[in-house]
Amino acid sequence: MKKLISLEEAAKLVKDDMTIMVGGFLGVGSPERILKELIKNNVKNLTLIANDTSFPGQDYGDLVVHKMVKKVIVSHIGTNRETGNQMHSKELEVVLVPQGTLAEQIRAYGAGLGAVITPTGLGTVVEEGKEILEVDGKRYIVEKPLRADIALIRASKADKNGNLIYDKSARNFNPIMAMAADIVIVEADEIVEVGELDPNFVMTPHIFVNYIVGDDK
Amino acid sequence: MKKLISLEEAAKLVKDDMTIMVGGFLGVGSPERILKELIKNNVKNLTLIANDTSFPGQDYGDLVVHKMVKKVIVSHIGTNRETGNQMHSKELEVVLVPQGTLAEQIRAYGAGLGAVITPTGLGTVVEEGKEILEVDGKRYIVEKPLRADIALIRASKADKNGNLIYDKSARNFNPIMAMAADIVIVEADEIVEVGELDPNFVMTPHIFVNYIVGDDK
Amino acid sequence: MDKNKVKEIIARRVAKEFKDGQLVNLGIGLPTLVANYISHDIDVTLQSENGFVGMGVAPKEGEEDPNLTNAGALPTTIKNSGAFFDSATSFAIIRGGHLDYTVLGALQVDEKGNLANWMIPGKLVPGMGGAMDLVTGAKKVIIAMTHTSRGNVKILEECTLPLTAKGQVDMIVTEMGVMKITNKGIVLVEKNPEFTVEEVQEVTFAKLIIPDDMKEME
Amino acid sequence: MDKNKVKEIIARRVAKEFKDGQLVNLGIGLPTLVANYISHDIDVTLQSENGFVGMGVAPKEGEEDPNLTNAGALPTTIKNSGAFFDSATSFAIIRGGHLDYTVLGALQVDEKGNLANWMIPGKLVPGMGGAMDLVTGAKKVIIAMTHTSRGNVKILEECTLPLTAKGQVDMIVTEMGVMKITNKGIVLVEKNPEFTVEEVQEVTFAKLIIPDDMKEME
Repeated sequence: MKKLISLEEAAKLVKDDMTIMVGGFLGVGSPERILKELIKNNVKNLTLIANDTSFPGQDYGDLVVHKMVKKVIVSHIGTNRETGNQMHSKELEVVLVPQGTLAEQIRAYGAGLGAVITPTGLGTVVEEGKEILEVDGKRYIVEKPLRADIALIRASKADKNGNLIYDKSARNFNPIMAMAADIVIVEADEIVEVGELDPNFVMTPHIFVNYIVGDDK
Repeated sequence: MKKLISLEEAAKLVKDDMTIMVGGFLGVGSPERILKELIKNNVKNLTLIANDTSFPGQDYGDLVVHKMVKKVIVSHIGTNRETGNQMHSKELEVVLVPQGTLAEQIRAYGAGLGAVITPTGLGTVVEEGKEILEVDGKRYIVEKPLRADIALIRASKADKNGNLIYDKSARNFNPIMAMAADIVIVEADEIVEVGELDPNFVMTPHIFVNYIVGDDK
Repeated sequence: MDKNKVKEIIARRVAKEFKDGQLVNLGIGLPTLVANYISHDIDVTLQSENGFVGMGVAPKEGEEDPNLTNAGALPTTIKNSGAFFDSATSFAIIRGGHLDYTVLGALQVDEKGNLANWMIPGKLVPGMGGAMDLVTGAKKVIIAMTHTSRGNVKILEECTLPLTAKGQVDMIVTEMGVMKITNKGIVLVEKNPEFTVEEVQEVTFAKLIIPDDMKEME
Repeated sequence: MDKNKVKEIIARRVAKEFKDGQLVNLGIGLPTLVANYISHDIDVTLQSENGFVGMGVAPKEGEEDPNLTNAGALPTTIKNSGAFFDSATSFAIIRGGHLDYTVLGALQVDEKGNLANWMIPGKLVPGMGGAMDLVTGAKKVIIAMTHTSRGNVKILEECTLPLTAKGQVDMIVTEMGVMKITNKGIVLVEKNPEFTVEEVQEVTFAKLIIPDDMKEME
């Protein structure tokens, strides 16, 4: 059995200066309730790894708005003007990474691989300062794995052991982030008994999950 | 709609000198009926990429027994004495690869990555003759992606568009091989109408599948 | 020319490139419109980089599913022949060469097939999102855009903005014509009869090659 | 000593290492027996590298499922808390450091923590299967084996057979005792009271370090 915790307990696990991964794609599939709670705590100096910085006024987009983040590693910031503003005023460090590279860097850490060898970004600023590996005469960029202290993810269903199922396009980065953090906290829309999920269709095995936040009813 | 073909048609797509991937783990989850048909055709000089060489007298183990294979790239040959015999008599080239490296090499080709950067095999013969990449002071072996002309895979269910679901431990190498070959032929235990598989639980999207062999009834 | 008419001309022409059974990713904005003009006689599968293939039409009002959106976070639908997957698999499809076409907009594109569409230094830095992977991985890259933007010429000898990818663009479709990037430069393979070659060349800062068999843009 | 008794001693002792909530991979052969001795008071999850976690007991005769086998292709079962996945994910778990323990047999193991268990040149070449990944990726590597094999000493100063991995072994459990690999060499932390230190050292070709607090093997 995994520890079922409250929203308050979940949010308290995130501390100043931590690196956190947050699942979601422009907010879709992100753990909104944990994030709302986290914003109350006003944690500082976070490094945020996510696909994007979502929109101001919602989920992880608001972590930036509330200036809780010192650095973001994302593929896109165009939907959150606050990210751009803080970048220009040098309050926030923004590392832009091609989306496919970001996904593989996260997966690589979880899979124990030493680097991602990708053609994406060759001949662009993405290549700058990075090592190049030549394989059979073709050039590739060496991108390093990405890890986090905590991953905050969202699932549609969790059994009490932590086996997860995601729903439709809300899956996105959640399964790979579940493999790449020291502590994984899942916000589940629905918690079911062990045995209610068919092992053949579980998307994230319970072994990756440390804490489950339920519907708090 | 994908082309539904007969066992005979499927087997005929495999020609002399091709590199083929065959799904399965010691035969579990391998496309037995296609392989049986293929053996009748007595194709020669194949390069076989699989987890192992299974057992003599069954599935892809018999490709070796019938001397249809000139080279195998596998992680294990201990269950098929014929592989060992042909290796010692120099009739068969055997390339042994750690199982996790093999899986990633196949995935890497399918994912357009230039290499796999793995710690597995360091300080062993696996390292010999291979490039070493140092990342943050740690050494890794550079392993090249693996591709095939044809992948022969097995699914539990296929819809007529080629969406696939695998069953239990019969999944193994099938989904990654489906991404790494020019032509992918699936032997399905059951063929269902489009719409009968929930898109949320499809394990291999139809875009990877070229041909479906049904139950031939 | 009317703005919507311009978009329609471009989207309609791009859609003609696709063949039955192909897999295509359409970028945000103008490229999204291409979906409306794909012939009903062929089966083209649309990929959405946030995690599925088989994207359908926009849902009716009131039928939106918050867990089913396109790469622009707008509600969409999936065909019953579709499939969902995670972001690593989505970009395995994109980077791995499994897409037949990617259709994207551009800030600049040049005669070497270089593309710039993700930032204007000091002004606008949205980020590359999935664009760099799409352009690097897809078998064919089509740029679908208005020929100029607020009077600025976008088809150049050499891009001046930070690149999205080097030498990856295959074709440019604008309201003025269809251009192919070749070793020798940009070939105007089709021209909108509403414009003369001189008019097209005037707003194109790369030398256009005019083939003997140049066609009228349909 | 009776062969089955030997195996039982080893398997029973290895099982005592595991703690509640841990994830463990048991190799083929003797290590498989360890499952029988895991305390019922703790919840240990078994991983099977052919693609699942939550491996259960062997099925009753007649209830075998051809699609549910262990890494040795023998019929097995899965607990209702388990989950299946493909081979890439299986080895992401293994290589990625998510396993608390891997328990494997050995042909040779040495005082540097080197392990040889996948081939004897010119004689036996089964292949490494998943062993190299398991030994490289697991947090702790336990070698479970008979102390000698047909009179051959297997615990050495330096392995002579081709290695499976360099410096990865943490602990060796045999019928004679429990040994930990340290910077200083092999420490005999527990000894089976049926043997003297001298008897153990005689069949061990690496110098055993005998700590003051050496315990009796339970």
